[in-house]
Amino acid sequence: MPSKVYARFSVSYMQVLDEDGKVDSKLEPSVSDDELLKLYRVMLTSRRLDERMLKLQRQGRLGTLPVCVGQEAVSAAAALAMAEDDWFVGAYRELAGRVMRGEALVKPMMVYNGMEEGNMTEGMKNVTPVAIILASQIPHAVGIAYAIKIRGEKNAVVSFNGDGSTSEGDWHEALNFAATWQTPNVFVVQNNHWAISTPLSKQMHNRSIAQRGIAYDMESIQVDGNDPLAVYKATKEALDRAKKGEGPTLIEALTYRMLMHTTADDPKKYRKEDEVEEWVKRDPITRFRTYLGNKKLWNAKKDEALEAEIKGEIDAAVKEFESISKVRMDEPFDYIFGEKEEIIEEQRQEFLDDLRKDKEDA
Amino acid sequence: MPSKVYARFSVSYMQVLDEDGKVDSKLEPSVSDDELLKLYRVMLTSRRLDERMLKLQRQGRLGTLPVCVGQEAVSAAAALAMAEDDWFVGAYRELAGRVMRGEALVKPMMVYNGMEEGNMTEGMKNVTPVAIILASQIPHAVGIAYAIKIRGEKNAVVSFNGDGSTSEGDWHEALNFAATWQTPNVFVVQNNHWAISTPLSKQMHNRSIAQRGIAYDMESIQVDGNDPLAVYKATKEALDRAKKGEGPTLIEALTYRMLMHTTADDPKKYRKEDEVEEWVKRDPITRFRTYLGNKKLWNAKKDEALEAEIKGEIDAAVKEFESISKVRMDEPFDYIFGEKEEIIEEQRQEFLDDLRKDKEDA
Amino acid sequence: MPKLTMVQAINLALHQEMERDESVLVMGQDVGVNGGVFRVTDGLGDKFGSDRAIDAPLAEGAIIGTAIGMAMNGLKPVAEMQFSGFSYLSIPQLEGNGARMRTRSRGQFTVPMVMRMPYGGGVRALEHHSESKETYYAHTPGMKTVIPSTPKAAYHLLLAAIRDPDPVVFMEPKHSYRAFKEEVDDNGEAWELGKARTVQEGTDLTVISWGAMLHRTEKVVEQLSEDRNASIELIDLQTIYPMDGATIAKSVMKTGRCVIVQEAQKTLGPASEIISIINDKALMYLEAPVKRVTGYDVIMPYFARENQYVPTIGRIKRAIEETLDFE
Amino acid sequence: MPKLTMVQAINLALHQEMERDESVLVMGQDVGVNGGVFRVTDGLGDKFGSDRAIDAPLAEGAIIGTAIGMAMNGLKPVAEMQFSGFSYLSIPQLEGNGARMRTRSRGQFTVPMVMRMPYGGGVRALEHHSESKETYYAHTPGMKTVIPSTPKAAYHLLLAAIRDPDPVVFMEPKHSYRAFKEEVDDNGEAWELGKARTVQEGTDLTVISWGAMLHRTEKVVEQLSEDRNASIELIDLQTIYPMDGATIAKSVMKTGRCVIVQEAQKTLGPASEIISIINDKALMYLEAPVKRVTGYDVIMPYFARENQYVPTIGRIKRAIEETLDFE
Ligand SMILES: Cc1ncc(C[n+]2csc(CCOP(=O)(O)OP(=O)(O)O)c2C)c(N)n1
Ligand SMILES: Cc1ncc(C[n+]2csc(CCOP(=O)(O)OP(=O)(O)O)c2C)c(N)n1
Ligand SMILES: [Mg+2]
Ligand SMILES: [Mg+2]
Repeated sequence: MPSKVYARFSVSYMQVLDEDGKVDSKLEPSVSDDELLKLYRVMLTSRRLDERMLKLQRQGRLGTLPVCVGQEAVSAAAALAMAEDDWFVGAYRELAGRVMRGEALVKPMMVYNGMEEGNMTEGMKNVTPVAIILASQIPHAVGIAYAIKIRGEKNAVVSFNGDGSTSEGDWHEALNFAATWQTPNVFVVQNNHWAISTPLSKQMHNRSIAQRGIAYDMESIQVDGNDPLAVYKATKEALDRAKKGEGPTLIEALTYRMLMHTTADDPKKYRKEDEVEEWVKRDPITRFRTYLGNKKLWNAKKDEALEAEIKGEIDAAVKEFESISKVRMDEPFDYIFGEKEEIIEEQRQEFLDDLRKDKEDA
Repeated sequence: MPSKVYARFSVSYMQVLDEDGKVDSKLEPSVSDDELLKLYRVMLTSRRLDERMLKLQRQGRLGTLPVCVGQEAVSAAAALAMAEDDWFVGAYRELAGRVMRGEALVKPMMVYNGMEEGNMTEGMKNVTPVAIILASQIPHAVGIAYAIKIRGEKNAVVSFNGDGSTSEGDWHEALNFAATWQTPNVFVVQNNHWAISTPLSKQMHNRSIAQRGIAYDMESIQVDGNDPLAVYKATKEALDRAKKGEGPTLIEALTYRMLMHTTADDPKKYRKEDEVEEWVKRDPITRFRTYLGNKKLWNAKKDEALEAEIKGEIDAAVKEFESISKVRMDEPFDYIFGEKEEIIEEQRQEFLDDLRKDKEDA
Repeated sequence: MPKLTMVQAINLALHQEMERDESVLVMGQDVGVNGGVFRVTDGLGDKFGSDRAIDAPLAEGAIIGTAIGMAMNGLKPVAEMQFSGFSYLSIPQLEGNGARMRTRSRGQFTVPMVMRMPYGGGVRALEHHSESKETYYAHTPGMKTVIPSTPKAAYHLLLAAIRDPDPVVFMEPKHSYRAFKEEVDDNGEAWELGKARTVQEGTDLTVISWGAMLHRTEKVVEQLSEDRNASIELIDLQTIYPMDGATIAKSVMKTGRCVIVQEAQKTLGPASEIISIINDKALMYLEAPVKRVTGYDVIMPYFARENQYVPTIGRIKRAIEETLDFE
Repeated sequence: MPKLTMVQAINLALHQEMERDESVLVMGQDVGVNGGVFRVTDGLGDKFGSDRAIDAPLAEGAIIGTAIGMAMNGLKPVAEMQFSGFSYLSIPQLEGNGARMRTRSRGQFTVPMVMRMPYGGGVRALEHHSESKETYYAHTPGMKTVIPSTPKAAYHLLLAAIRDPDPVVFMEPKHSYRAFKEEVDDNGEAWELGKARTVQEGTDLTVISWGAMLHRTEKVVEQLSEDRNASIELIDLQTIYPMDGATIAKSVMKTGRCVIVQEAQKTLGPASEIISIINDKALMYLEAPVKRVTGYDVIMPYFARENQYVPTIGRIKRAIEETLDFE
């Protein structure tokens, strides 16, 4: 089509730590040794907790459960880049990030054992519960950021969603609002290449998700999501800009879901083992261990000790989980409204009567 | 942010006929004289019909009504580029395009007098009724195109929506589906700079709507929407590509709503007269008349004759409109389902009884 | 006490509450500079600035979605849907998040917000501009649905809605926006939500209505009370959910007869729940079937036919008479 | 006659109908290669190709929106929502267009399509995976809402839904997906929509249910018929809208007593409409209030509590006994 170009755009890709753990020193962010070690510990804890929960699920002690294996770097490194009062608005594949924010290890087990109690965020601030309706949490992230902005507060909001979720209207609407309002948002998309059985090629025609930011003239970048340093650096810089009032950023983190979508899923039905193997080589934890080793911060002995420590923590969490006595059954009536409503209390009474009678009959 | 660029994009702008009616002969599309004259006639008819309907509305003979004044070039020229069996999926600001497709002039009056009868499309093929829920018609356009594609048919679909409507999730979802499925769609956005009182600056942060196509790696272009030749050319080329199986196109047509949003709106509340005046200078009809004059296809005498002819047609349509005797009141019961349903017929009977009794009482 | 139209009363409530409480803001399409297409938010932009009278981009889902986020972070947004017919785009956010956040987080995150909007027929508008679908909202647990019928009720109930700790859908009968004025005591007091209002006491028959239908029904009741010397109790439901079953049951136990006038479609409109409550709590007191005067199970026609599809004075009158006469 | 689970019966209906009618296709998230998360669409991709077993991008609104367009242009899409809890994202398209297109265009454009989806509790799933909100759909004029309760019903009713000239919401009780098998006569016959099915005749009391609750209720009815020597009529509603008022009224006029078992929340669930129909057509035959056994007006809890929030065997039994005994 003959005509004149009126605007040019580009999108960049960033990797700091390559697949072999070699760092690009020009890009290397300044992170204290303690923080680096914390990042490693959190990623490993998340991995081991996932593995344990999978076992519990297979034994019938947990319900359907999504795991984060292979994607730990994204949410953990993003969370490391955040201040304590920055909001963390996740979906369901950010176990590592939640652990970084201080989530007790027993909580996810409670959630996946069908208990809302697991959504309690004692000890953490500004971390929202697991969100199941895809992309529906992204408008919340923008509203939260709007409140920050008009009150002139100094924190920001980091939200997470998957590649498939960028097809939802909620996602588009939210990014447009954020760009228009110039809210302090960082939108992290975990592009793990699959939405259950749907590969990117059936999800979208565009070659990257980062370029979707162009639709909103939003600062956007694609990073190696299995590279914790790249994720950290991109998130940190985005947060700095957000807090300076320079508006939102879209970060596409390229990663991979190494296991099943949830425990109800069988990836053999739709994807080749080869593809998975390629990505196993890019494992974020292995890579980061090499990096720490190169920095002389880590060695096999320390690793052994850490594994043992983590195992101890998880054992304790499982024990706590298993010690939880029965739930109070009428609790849903407590939280339906902030004030007591007659119609609800009437139904609660009927519920309790029936519960008692059902028990008597049984 | 230091990193490497992995993709570059650009968006182009096209104008063929400038504000003074001078044509860029390198870009001038080949359109027969008859077609050029038809285009002029249709735009003028639409303008005069709008003016007449506004009068009728002010006299209380029509209800709330959106007008197309100033935007005629977009839908009329796009419709001229279409084949007779291409689908025309409009919103409510495409009067000129509808007239191009053969809509009887009495129909819009019927619609804006609250009669579904006005949505009947006798004499036209594949033209969908006015769509009020913004952007909700765009997914339909994609579904219609999908059917064309899998049946291997040779037509395509042109849809229309406004700038504000691109904020809706439906719009984003539809464009993504079209790109992913590579359906024969042409998405025309009439960017008239306002959504009721909301200017572009409060609607979006991006400097153009055409760049939203980059989000889907979709062929996209911005055109002068008050330039019928640019709209024609862009639509024609997009349709050709669509029909060859080369996928969808996004066309942003820059235009302006010269009058009120609808008759219920008072633009003085939110916009300056200056701005309007700037755009009056860019009137598509004046500009096209100059072009036709330069081509020796038009002169003042012909114009006078045409105005008289159009007035005659509109007078006849108004007369027809005014002759319409009362509507059959229970018609909604006819069209709720394709088969007779007991519950509906029961309610129809009650309705008719009540109607009779109400009349007796009155 | 000023005499106000409903539009003015709502506008007053918004002004006062935004003055009183810094966390309250209004948002929606054209609510700022333009003051809303019905001028309900007139003057708020000038007074409170564009941060608190937000002209939002055109997306109902995100208006409600971001409002939920604002509410989670300490604000109290009052979001306008331009017409209720477009509010269904917000159902996913309301049902999926707004109404669930308290339960999901066990009270840690709450969503004190209002979605307000004009609804109902009778203003000669385009398609989708004449809807009465309060059922969608009333059937969604975790939020409240309120419909005022007069300027005064609109004022006090909107204050209550804004102060409520949970999402409230506030549906304004646009047919009554400017139809009549009423003295409004602008004392800043909130009425209690979840309570029906007994407009007039009576012993022979109970009539229940809400929204624009209330005004119309009231006239019929007045006339019939006189013409037939009947003692009719008229109840303005006011809150669709949580529904005031106690008031309904008490009245019907007294009168034994009941007529419900509802603008919404027949099947699964609020009248169906009212009848069910009567069945649950007062069936054995009924001396006649409950009569419902409702819209029909069809698409609300464009305005050439619309008026006959909203309960007419005649239908209401006949229903009351038949129910009074039922033996 | 093969003995099939409900999943198999639905799969069979889809296979046969896609074979018979070229314009039928299935679409949705993971319905093609993966055969659907419940394997309901298994094998359709292999047999009919990816053009007719479409793995759609992840957007419920556009799945239904494009399905409407396909239907307007001659196809008959059967669109799957992965869980009914996500189907609310499609309400704007269904309410705003799918259900209205025939009226809007006076029959020129029609939307013969099906939205099918698993609904209801009892499979230990995550939040939003256990919903029963048929009211949203049944309250929307211009479309039909169908809920089969057995494999056989699912087979014949799905064929009817696909052949119906209007949008049909087809809600599959996922708790019954594999719970039991039934002989299914795979004769390609469609049952009529809008008709309730009398599972068992009786004269003492009418029990009405649908979906997953039917099976559970049937067991209670069997037991009580025997234990108490009661003659109980059991009705499977099958179509929520248009509701079969004639069958309901006829039965209650005969028995004078009625219990409704519904999984959905209490307020404005289908039971409310059933009670209203009884009020309209059979009130004077009632010997006891109609009893409804329903879910509660709360957010369906996660699965640690879920089972007690779906009508239990005990509740159903007690409701029937109390209603039988009411004097
Ligand atoms: C609105 C909505 N639709 C469908 C689902 C069912 N579902 C759960 S996860 C999933 C795939 C999500 O893919 P993606 O966004 O890429 O995230 P990932 O699971 O890969 O992390 C689907 C379809 C849902 N939870 N919400
Ligand atoms: C979903 C929806 N929301 C709100 C409205 C009310 N409304 C009608 S037109 C309009 C502005 C549309 O702006 P734009 O898309 O730019 O089209 P234009 O009217 O300028 O042609 C609004 C908000 C509507 N019709 N549909
Ligand atoms: Mg993914
Ligand atoms: Mg516009």
